[in-house]
Parts: sequence; structure tokens; C-alpha cells
Amino acid sequence: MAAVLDQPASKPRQALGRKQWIGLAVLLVVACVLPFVLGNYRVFQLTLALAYAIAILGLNMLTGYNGQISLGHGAFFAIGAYAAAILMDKAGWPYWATIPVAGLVCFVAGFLFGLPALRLEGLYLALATFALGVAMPQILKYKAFEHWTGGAMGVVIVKPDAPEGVPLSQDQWLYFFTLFWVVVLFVAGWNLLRGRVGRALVAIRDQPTAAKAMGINTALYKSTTFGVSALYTGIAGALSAIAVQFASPDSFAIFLSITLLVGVVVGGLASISGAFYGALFIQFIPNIADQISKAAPWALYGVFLIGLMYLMPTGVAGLVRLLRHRWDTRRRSH
Amino acid sequence: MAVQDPSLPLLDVRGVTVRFGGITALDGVSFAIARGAITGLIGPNGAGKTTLFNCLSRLYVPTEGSILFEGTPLEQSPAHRIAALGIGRTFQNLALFRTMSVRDNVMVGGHCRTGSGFLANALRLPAVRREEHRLSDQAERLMALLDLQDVAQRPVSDLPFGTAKRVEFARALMSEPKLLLLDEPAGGLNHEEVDGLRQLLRRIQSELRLTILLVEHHMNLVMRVSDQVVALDFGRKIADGTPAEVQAHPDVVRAYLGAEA
Amino acid sequence: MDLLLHQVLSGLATGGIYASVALALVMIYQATHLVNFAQGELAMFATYLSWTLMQSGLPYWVAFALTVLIAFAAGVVIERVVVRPVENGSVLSVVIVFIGLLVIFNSLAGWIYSYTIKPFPSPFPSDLVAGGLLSGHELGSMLVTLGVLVLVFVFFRFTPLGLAMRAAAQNPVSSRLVGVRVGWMLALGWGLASAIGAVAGMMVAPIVFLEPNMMGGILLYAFAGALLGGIDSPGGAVLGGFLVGVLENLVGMVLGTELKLSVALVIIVAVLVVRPSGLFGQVHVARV
Amino acid sequence: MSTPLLQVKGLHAQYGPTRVLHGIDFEVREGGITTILGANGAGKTTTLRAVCAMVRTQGEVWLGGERIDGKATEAIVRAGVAHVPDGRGTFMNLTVDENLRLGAYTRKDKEQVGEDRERLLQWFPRLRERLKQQAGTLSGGEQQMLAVSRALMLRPRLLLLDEPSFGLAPRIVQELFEIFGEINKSQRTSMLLVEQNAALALKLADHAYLLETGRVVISGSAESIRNDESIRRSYLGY
Amino acid sequence: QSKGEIKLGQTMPYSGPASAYGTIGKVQQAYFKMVNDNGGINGRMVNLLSVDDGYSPPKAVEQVRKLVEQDEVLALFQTLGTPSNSAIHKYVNAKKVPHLFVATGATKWNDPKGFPWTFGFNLSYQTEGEIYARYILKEKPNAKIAILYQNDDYGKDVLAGVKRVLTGDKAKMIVAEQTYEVTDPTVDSQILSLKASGADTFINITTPKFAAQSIRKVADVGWKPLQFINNVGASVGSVLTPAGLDKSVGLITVQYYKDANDPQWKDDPAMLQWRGFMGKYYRDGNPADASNIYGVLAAELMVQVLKQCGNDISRENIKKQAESIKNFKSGLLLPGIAMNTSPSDHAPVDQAQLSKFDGKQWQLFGSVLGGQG
Ligand SMILES: Nc1ncnc2c1ncn2[C@@H]1O[C@H](COP(=O)(O)OP(=O)(O)OP(=O)(O)O)[C@@H](O)[C@H]1O
Ligand SMILES: Nc1ncnc2c1ncn2[C@@H]1O[C@H](COP(=O)(O)OP(=O)(O)OP(=O)(O)O)[C@@H](O)[C@H]1O
Ligand SMILES: [Mg+2]
Ligand SMILES: [Mg+2]
Repeated sequence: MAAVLDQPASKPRQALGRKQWIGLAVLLVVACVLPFVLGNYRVFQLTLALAYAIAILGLNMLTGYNGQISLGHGAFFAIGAYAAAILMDKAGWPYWATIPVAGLVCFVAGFLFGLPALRLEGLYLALATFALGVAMPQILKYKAFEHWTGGAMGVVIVKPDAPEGVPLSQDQWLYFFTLFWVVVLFVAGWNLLRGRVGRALVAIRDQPTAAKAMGINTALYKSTTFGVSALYTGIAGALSAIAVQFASPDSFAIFLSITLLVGVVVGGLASISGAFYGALFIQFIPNIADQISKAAPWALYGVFLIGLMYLMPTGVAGLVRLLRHRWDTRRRSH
Repeated sequence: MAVQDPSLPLLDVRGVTVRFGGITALDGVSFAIARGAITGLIGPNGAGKTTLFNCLSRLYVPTEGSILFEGTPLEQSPAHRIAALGIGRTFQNLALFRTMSVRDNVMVGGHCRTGSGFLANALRLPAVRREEHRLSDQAERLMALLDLQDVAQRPVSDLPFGTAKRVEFARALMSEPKLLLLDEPAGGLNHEEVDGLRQLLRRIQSELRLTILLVEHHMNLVMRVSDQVVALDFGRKIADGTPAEVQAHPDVVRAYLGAEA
Repeated sequence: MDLLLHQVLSGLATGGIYASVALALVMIYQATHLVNFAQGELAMFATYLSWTLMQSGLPYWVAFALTVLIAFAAGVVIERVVVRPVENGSVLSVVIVFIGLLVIFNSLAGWIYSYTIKPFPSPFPSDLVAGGLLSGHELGSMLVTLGVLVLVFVFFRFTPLGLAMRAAAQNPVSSRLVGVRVGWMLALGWGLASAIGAVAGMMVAPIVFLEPNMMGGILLYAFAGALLGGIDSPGGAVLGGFLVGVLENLVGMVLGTELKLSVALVIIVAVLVVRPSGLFGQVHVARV
Repeated sequence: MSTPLLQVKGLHAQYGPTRVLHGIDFEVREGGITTILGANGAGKTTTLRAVCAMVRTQGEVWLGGERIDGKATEAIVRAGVAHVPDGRGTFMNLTVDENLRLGAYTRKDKEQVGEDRERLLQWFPRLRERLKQQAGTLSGGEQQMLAVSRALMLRPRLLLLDEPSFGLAPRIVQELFEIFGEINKSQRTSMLLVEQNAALALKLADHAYLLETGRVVISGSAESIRNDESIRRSYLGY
Repeated sequence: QSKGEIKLGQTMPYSGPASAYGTIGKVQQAYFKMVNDNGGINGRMVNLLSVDDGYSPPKAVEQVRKLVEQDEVLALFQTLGTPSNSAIHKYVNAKKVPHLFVATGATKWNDPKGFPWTFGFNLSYQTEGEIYARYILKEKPNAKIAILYQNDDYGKDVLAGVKRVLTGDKAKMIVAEQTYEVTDPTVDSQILSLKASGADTFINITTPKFAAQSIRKVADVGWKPLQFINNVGASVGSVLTPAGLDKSVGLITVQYYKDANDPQWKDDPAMLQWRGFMGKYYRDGNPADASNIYGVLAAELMVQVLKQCGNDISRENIKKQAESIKNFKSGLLLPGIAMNTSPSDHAPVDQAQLSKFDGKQWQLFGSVLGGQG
């Protein structure tokens, strides 16, 4: 299954052109203005979407770039969320200090999980990760850990205020806090994926034997990618837990893992910008479906999903890329 | 580390046997390759030539025997260290990274000559930039050598077979090998192109000071370009010598070349 | 020891459920090289259909046969209409379409039939057998599973159509070049998988009761069972299903039920790490 | 002159937006062997693919008086066209035996199939040794033998051969071309042959076409081309 | 005519693992439609915005914030599920939004000091557990008890109630405990283990599907314990009938509202009225599903609160009135049971009655009970 991942050809990984820089700057400005135009509730939603975008980028590194399918990334989202929640609630840490720790914990967890997963391919890896996703809520509920995890009741955390002197509401502040992490992690991800390591990841996905013969330590790369992917997802989990002020086993049911994968594919496999499209989809489409039909909201969601795959088999990012390509060639021919 | 005696063979294959279940693909094969030589490896289909290559790149582990490269047994190194030791290769049936551009494919070849890790890449440290520069210059040069500049940005999956083979070639050279293993580089080339390949081989041998082990069924090429030819049949070595000697060897004629060689 | 025997037999009974769904997964895998995550929901929907047919007064076996036929046709139609357009896309976009199908069928069933559980009849006598350790239905449905297994095995192993189907799944281009109608093979595979699923659903429902989520948990176990046995081996999948059923019960008995699922999954994954193609799966060597 | 079995008129072909064939005409006589020669990337493989509808085409393709362009690949195969494709098209995860069985998938004459299989295994004893082996583990040349055998299992009216000598040892190549000649005589199988080894191809074929970037530049009897020094120099390079 | 509308909000699991409860939201919307058709409450129309949270706490937070901040609902009503309500608990209290009659039986909702804006509704799970335990202590002091419970907050809450009574050396009466996950296909194996423990009493804390499975399995393996089935799984229509009425004889449960499929209420005026409502306003709904009575019961209480509000439709007043339910007797409640709240008691239902299944219907017995609360 993974061996035949049919990705669009990777575009030349060059530095951004001037136009792209301008585009990015505009986007960033818009992102900074938005919270002052929208109500707190919308800002909160966008914060969640940003957190999802980080998780999706993490999963995309693993699945899109490196060809290892994960149906259980919700587990790392959960670990990140609980790491933050427990540190804040039980150890009294400030919220901002928990993020790197959540990332680190997930990196280790992901790396360790990646080791046995090395032996598994395609569907077999899908099962192993699926199992992880299914088991995680159970483990979180387990009585031996109840002292930290709060068992089935979960952990309630206090929502952080903006630092003194910063005239922002809690939601706005958290939005900027999350945006900061988005920028950091996306820049790092972009750097990572366009250089030596990124090429190695794709090489392993496309032709593992040749990759090995070219001197790539496939085992180390694959498990490290698992770790990095988990790190991203874990940070996303921590950020979203802080925004939601709550972490419980039911927050991380297996459907979260599936949803993240949906986000990856809908956004566009092996695409960095795709993470944002995917995040917007998983954040907002269920609400829209719910607004249209109470009777069977998910039937509608399913229809959206299938329709989208018809229209954009390579995800939104794939379509955007195609349109841009057409546009460029048309302009050049004029 | 043993001190390298330049008179020692670069590669010394000693009694290598490979079995897959009941099939003996290689059966006690021994031969040596001198530094700087081009050695032809011939034999009927299924004789074990590719299998030997796979042993040299540690994708297969010999059931018996050992392989010394620059005096050191290969089995001490894991597969992904082989390229760094200085053994580069191409694949018989193409093993390119099919979604990547020609350029990126070639760049991956330089993986073993660079060392930056995840963190350094994520932070894009100055060292990483320098390394990337060096790599892309080198790739540019090799693509020029192999006439690949025009397709540099094309995904390799669109390329005709002959061109794809050249990409493999460039990718292998990117690792700055001491020993280059070529598995049927002339497959699918016409007369004229084979001639071009012959010249290219000679050129890189002298310019880049490479040692080449060449598997090929194109007799014209093998006999004209090789300094030494080794012939296998049913996993056993049946002849080893100069091209003329091997070509005239009765076993080689019977098993491999057929009546009108 | 009495409890052990009880648990093993009860594990076999539930394992039979997993095995029958695992068979449907193997069928679709052989035909498409994918695992259809919507398989369980398709089976559930088919079971509702047979329930409706029975409600309208049809005798059990008539409804049974009709359901299998309709499920077959529905499988063919779904492949042709829903899956076909994304067939050439990446594997993951097909997986996303499966997920879409899953939520659609689940949601529709809830909407049409409500989430209240419904009893579903069994064609087998309700008496206890095997010294009261198994119900008639449990034994009967195990036999049905084994029967289906034999059919699937013979189909893939000995018929040209079975061979063509496997060929079409792994190399469509070459399959066309030997005259295999690849499109129809995929549709046929869907049809057969869907029919097998329908049988599985009708065997499962009397045990777990009919409701829209009845296949959710089962699909996970069936998936695990199919892979444990080897996804390309029908016999392996059935054995895998039974093993999962027994394993789950034994873990529950020894370690308690709270982490039963997790521990069972860890064991399964551990086995797969040792045998990455499952217990009976073919080891595929990709050489260069 | 007898009627053509395959007649191609104004054939265009393209991959996505890129055109590769620009209106070529050629034919294969009933019982004849036609070869298509040309440099790397000239479009030879594409021509064979176009005949059995594996790429997007325009133009007419007639097989024995019936128009087959626009039909599905499998329908064309069922009409008696077998193809030894570029890259062999091995069913990697099936056994050698299953690969051969698939070759005869569309045939109804089961007894004949058994005979044909037996004859092929005599020609290629290597395959007999490997019958139960997973085809993907065969060596390159063994897979090439398998590809040829699989196509012959169809007992086609027309055999499309895309570099059948690819990766084969010299002795096997000689034997293979003898076998082609024999099949051509005994079963009157027509062949369309693409081959890098022009000398070999021209020896077997009765008719030849020279392709350059998707256009036919020269055509004629194999003999005349073989004997034309200037064509040989400038196009065939030997 | 109309003096404007009263906007209420709720989250419901219209999708996800708990979709079965989605019918509560639907029946309540239908109920308020009926109320509006009959002129509303004090001339005001009730508009219940019912949105999906997929039984996922983060989604619930998001949806509740939308209801509160964007739709500006006056109060929340019957938001469903312990995890979802836990997630919004702090938020709604900080926002001072009446958080009324949550659809879960956890005890923590009745905490007027800590969370003055939150009100429970169900007979609390713990109370229910206590009732069973006390009954056992009285009737079968030497019982050996086996317990099966769902491995989540609900299951653990009922269990906690049982254990609160069985303390000290009484704790040893519990000889076996087994759990299951909602995703488990069957609970056969658990029942076998429980039976093998030698227990003669079985407390069954399960949701409808598993309740039916376990009742049937207990009978099939020939285990004959004194059997308690918790209220969640005691519906004649959706549990006992599928399990087999003959296999359900002797079951004991605790009830506080009427069971629609219980033949004894066939001609009960309140039930007739309810059936009429279902037929007219909620045709899609399944009358065998006890959730549809539960939902209407809660809606009736909501209407009562709004009626008491009179013309002062402010959040403070709604809270105040919700704290001032005095002896509210819906026809859907069992005879003798009434709802009461006060500023120090945010749990409207704290009475219930034991009943025993006789093969056809639940036979109430004993007196109306209250928990330790
Ligand atoms: N993984 C494997 N499993 C089983 N048999 C194998 C495997 N790899 C190689 N073989 C067998 O070993 C023999 C040698 O194969 P190899 O590929 O080395 O031949 P070769 O000399 O390269 O032939 P060719 O010239 O056709 O490429 C073949 O008969 C092949 O079937
Ligand atoms: N799948 C493809 N996608 C895009 N372009 C292709 C594809 N296959 C072939 N081409 C292009 O079509 C042209 C003709 O290719 P074709 O394979 O037909 O040539 P050929 O004559 O068979 O060459 P060779 O001797 O290398 O086999 C080439 O320029 C090639 O780049
Ligand atoms: Mg070889
Ligand atoms: Mg070609």
C-alpha cells in the first residue's frame, strides 16, 4: 500500500521567488489582523485550526514524504495534550513551558514506536498505528495512571491570560501564541524538507533499496521521521489542549487519527501548504455539514469528502499547484 | 585500519556462495579486481551477476565466503555504509526515485558525501547551506557530463529508458565512488549509443580514476572496453582473463556466446 | 480449567465473527490491493436490508439469498460509480473515499433505522451444543464461515477468474495485455466482497444485535485478524480471526479487561514484527 | 501481395499534453514480420502501445479488416494481439507458472494450451526450473524470457515485440530469433518488431520502417534497407 | 402577539460513538415546536439550537462557545455527556450562562458552591449505585457480587455509588469486576468470567446494546444470580425485548420515569399524550426508545422553569427559577416522584423506585427512595 503512494512529482526545491515572499508576507499580515476583526469564538476556532495544521504537517512528513502510513497519530496528539495538561495542572508549570516538553516527550514516543514499525510496511504498518490510536484512550483511562491522567474524567486546565500590559483577550493571545509556533514549525519543516534530509525522506518512500544503496540509513531516518512527526503532532495536541482547557480520553478517540489523515490527503500529500487547507477542512466542514442536516450530518460530511477527492485527487494543494502552473504557462505564452 | 598497498586488489571476492532456498545463485565465486581497471562480468541469464552486485552493496548477505574491499571485509559494514566506503552502483532494472526530478535524483547520490542531520537541516545552519551548494555544483557538473541538463527539472518517471539509465549513472557518480558497479548500462541502446557509452566509460575511468565492474550482454562493448573479463555460469566462475582469452574459452562459447559469437 | 475452556470456546465464537469479516477484507484485498474500511458498514447496511425484507414477510432464507444478491450488485455499482473515478489517484485518496463511504453508510443507517438495537433472527436452532458451551447459532455461523472460506480459497487458487482477479490487482497494465477485463475484475471483487460481508453481517447480527455501529469494533478485530493471518491468505485470515477472538478472551481472563484490547493489539503487532507478512501471508521479495 | 493483417493510417499518439507520434502509416502483412527501427526516444515503444490502445491516439488502426482503434486494450488482445511490453510487465508476486497461465487467459482450447506451454518450456528450460518460483525473484533475462513466453501463450495472430532481446545473453538472443522465425512459419503468426539490434531485426523481418521523432522517414523491404549502405550509416549507425 | 423568542442551546452527539442519544435533542426540538404551536411560553417562542459535538469534548467547547458568543443563547439545556460537559463546565460558569439539566448522571453537576450555574438532571449514577448496594445489604447480606461496567465515567460513577455503601469488610462482598469498552463487539467473555467467580448477585452497569447482550448471555450460560440492571439499560422496548423477555424475568432496576413499552402504562393519560405528541411532531422517532421519554421529561422541566420566569427572561432569573423548582410532578415521572431544587441543590431528580421485571412489565416495589445525595 505505501509502496505505491502516488504522489505528484515533487517540485524543484528551490528558494522562494520574490512573488512568493510577498505572498507569504501578506498572508502573515492577514493572519495577524484577523483576530482583531473576528469575534473571540472565531479566533478560538482559528487557533484550533492552526494547531491542526501543525499536526497535519507532522503527519504529512511521515505519510506524505516518507511513505509511512499512520492511522494512529491521534495518540501523539493525546500524549502532547496530556503532557501539557499534567505539567500545568499537577506540576504548576506555566503554559508556555509545556510546549517544548510536550514536543520532546512525543519525539521520544514516536521514535520508540518507529523502531518496531520499521519492520512493518503498508497495511501492516497501518494496523500497528491504528492499534496505537485505538489503544491510547484506554491507556489514558487505565487506573494505574489515573493519578496523573484523571482517568475517564480527564484534566481541566486554566486558560492562560495575556501577559500583563498586552491588551489582548485570552483567545487573541492564545491565537498569537499558537501562530508563533506555527511559524517556527513551518519554517523548520520547510527547511527540513527541501534539503538533504527531505530528499532522503522522499527517496526512502520512492525506492527504499536504492536509497539504502545511496548511503541513506533508512532505519534511522524512518524512525527519526516518526519521532519528528510525533513531535509536531504532540505540540499541536498541547496547543489545542490549552485552547480547549481540557484533555480527556474521549477527546482523542480513533476518529481524531482518521481526521488527521483526512486533513493530510485533502490538503495534499507531500505538500507543506496543504497542511493549512487540510486543517481548515477538518475544522470547518463538519460544522457546515451539521448546519445543513441534523438528520445525518456525517452522511453529508462523507459526500463532501468523496466529492473533494473527485475534484481534487491530489488534494487542494495539488489543485492550486496545477492552476498556478496553467496560469504561468498561459502568461508565458502571451 | 590496514595500510593500503596499492598493488593489492581493490576488490577481492573470496569463495562467495549465495543460496535462496534450494537455488544456488552463486557457488564459491572468487576473483580480484585491480585498482583502476575495467572488469567485465559476463554470463548467461540467471548466472548470478546481479546477485554478486547485490552482495557487493550488502543488499544480500553471502551464505559463505567473504568480500574484501581495500583489504577490509565488507560484512563489517551495514548496507548504508557501503556508498561511503566508495562503492557506487546502477541497477539493472532502474531503481530511480520516480517522483523526484532528475536533479534531485542525482543529488541524493551525494548523500553519503554529506553529513548534516535533522536538526541542522531544520535550522538551515550555514554549514548546511555550504554543503547544499557544493552538492548542487557537483550535480550540475555531472548532469552536464551525461547530457542531462535539458531534463534536469523533469520527473524521472517521464523519461525514456536510455535517459533514465544515464540518470542512474550520474547518481552513482555523485557518490564519488572508487569502485563503480554498472549493471547492463547498454541495455536498450542502439549501436551508436553503445559506442558513445564505451567512450564515456573510458573517459570517466581515466578522468575520475575509477575502477569499474561492468555487467553486460553487449559483447562488442565488453570486449572492447574491458581490461579483464570474468565469466559466470550457474553461479560458478568458468573463465577469468583478458577479453581475448575469455572470448575464446570453449565453456564460454558453449554456455554463453553460442555458435556464431 | 473449566473457565479456560469456556473462554477459549467463547473466543472461538466471537473469533468466528472476526473471521467472517476478515474473509471479506481478504477478498477485497486480493481484488484491489486495498483494505476497504467501509466493508463493515456495507455489511451492516446489507443486514438492515435483510431485516427489512424479513419484516415485510419474506422467509429467512429467501431474504438471505436476496440480500446476498443485492449486496453483490451494490458492491459492483459502488465500485463502478463511486470508486472508479479515484481509482487512478493515490492509494490514500482511495482510502479517504472509503472513509467517506463509511460515514455515509453509518449515518444513513442511523437516520433510516435509528440507533435502537434490533434483535435479528438466526436460521440455526437456539439449543446449546457442545455440552452447553456453544449456542446453535455460534456453531452454525462458524460452519458458514468455514464454508465461505472453502469457496474463496478454491476461487482464488483454482479458477482462472480468481487468478485474473489477483493479476488485475497487482498489475493492471499487464493484465490488460493478457486480455483481462481489469475494470470488471475490480467491480467483481467489490461485488464478491460485499456479498461475503453481507453473509458475515447476517451471521453477526444475531449475536451482537443489529444497530448502525455494530461493525465498528468488529472491523478492527477483523482487520487485525486478517493481517495476523496474512492479508493475501484466506485461510490465514480465518485462522487469524479465530486467534484474535481467543487471544482477546485469554488476555481478558489473565490480565483483566481494562487493557484487554490494548494488550491483545500489542501481542498481534509483536507477532507481525517477527513475521511482517502475517503467519500465513506470502513473503513478497522485491529485488533489484 | 497478400492483404495486410495490421494497417495503420495517420496514427498520432500523446502522453498528457506531449505529442510523440505525428501521423504515421505502416502495415504488417498477414504472416509477415515488420520491424520498426529508430533512435532512443523516436517513438517505437509508443507505436506499439498505440496499436493496443495503451496511450491516447488519433488515426486509424485496422486489424484484419476490422477497425480496432478506440477499442479497449483487453478487447484488442482478445482479437489476437499479444504484446511483449517494454519493461517486461512481469506479475512480480505471482509464480512463473501463474504468469504463463495468464498468458493463455483468453484462450478456450485448453488442450492446445497445454501443448504450447510444454513447447515453451522446452525452448526456455530455465523457466521450467523456476515454475513455482515467485516471478519477481527471477533475474532480468529470465523475466524477459517469461515475458516472451507469456505473449506466445496467447497464440496470437499478431505479436508485438518491444525489444525482445533486451537483457538476454547472446546465445539466447540467437535462439530467440530462430524461434520467432519458426513460429512465424509454422503458425503464420505476424509480427511487429522493435529492436535496437538493427542487423538482427532486418535479418528476421521482411519489411522495415525507420522512425525519427515520431515520423516515418524511410520504409521499404528489409532487404533493400539492409543493403543500402547510406541508410545504414546515417540511421542505423553500423 | 409574540413577545420575542427565548433562545436555548445544546450540544448533542448526532454523530460519533454516542449517536444513539442524538434522539434526545431531536425529540426536544420537536417538543418545543409543539410548545410554540400552542402559543409558546408566556407568549414567547422557544428556539432550541441543537448542534452536533460528535461526543468529542474539544468539539463541544467549540460549539458551546459558538452558541454562547455568536448565537447568544440565553441558556444551555441538556448538553449531553460527561466528557463534553466537563470540558465546558468552567467556561459556562465563568460566562455565567445557565447550564441547565445536563444530560448525564455524574454527581459533580450538583455543586452550587463551585459551579453555581450548572444544574444536573438525571438521577445521579452514584445514587443509583447506592440504591442497589443498600438493597443487597438488606435483602441478601451474604451476597457474592459480580459487577460488569462500562469503562468510562458513567460506569465508574455507578460503581463508585455501589462501593460507597459497601465499605469496610462489606467491600469483600464484591468478588468480581469486569469492564468493557463501547467498541467491544460482545461481552460474552466478561460474563463467563463473572459467572466463574461463583457470584450469586450481578450488578449490570451497561448501555442498551451490552445490557441486552449480557442479559441474554447470563441466561444462556445458565447463571442464575440476583440480577440488577441499571436504569440506562432497563428499557423494555430497546433492551429487554431484544434480549428476550423470558430471559429478563427477575431483573431489578431503579426507575424514576415511565417506560413507554411497559404495558402497565398503556392507558396512562400522560403516556397517551406523549404518544400523540410523538405521532404528530416526531414521526421519525422510535417510541420504543426510552430516550424519547427522557428527553420530553427534561423539556417539560425546562418549560416549567421558563414559565416560572414570567416576564423576566434574564440569565440571573433563569438560574434563580431553576433553583426554585418545587414539587414539579410530570405525568411521565413515576407516581410519587417529584422534582425539587433549591439554591443548595442543583439536582432535580433525587428520588427513584425499585422495580422488578415479571416477564411482561416492571413491577414497582418498595417505597420511593432517595440517595445520600
Ligand atoms: N531473492 C531471490 N529469491 C530466489 N531466487 C533468486 C533471488 N534472487 C536471485 N534469484 C535467482 O538467482 C539466479 C541469479 O540471478 P541474477 O539476477 O544474479 O542473474 P543474472 O546473472 O544477473 O542474470 P541476468 O543476466 O538475466 O540479469 C536467478 O536464477 C534467480 O532466479
Ligand atoms: N509515460 C510517458 N510520459 C511522458 N512522456 C513519455 C512517456 N513515455 C515516453 N515518453 C516520451 O515519448 C517519446 C517517445 O518515447 P518511446 O518510449 O516511444 O521511444 P522509443 O523509441 O521506444 O525509445 P527507446 O529506444 O528508448 O525505447 C520520448 O521522448 C519520451 O520522453
Ligand atoms: Mg542481472
Ligand atoms: Mg522503447
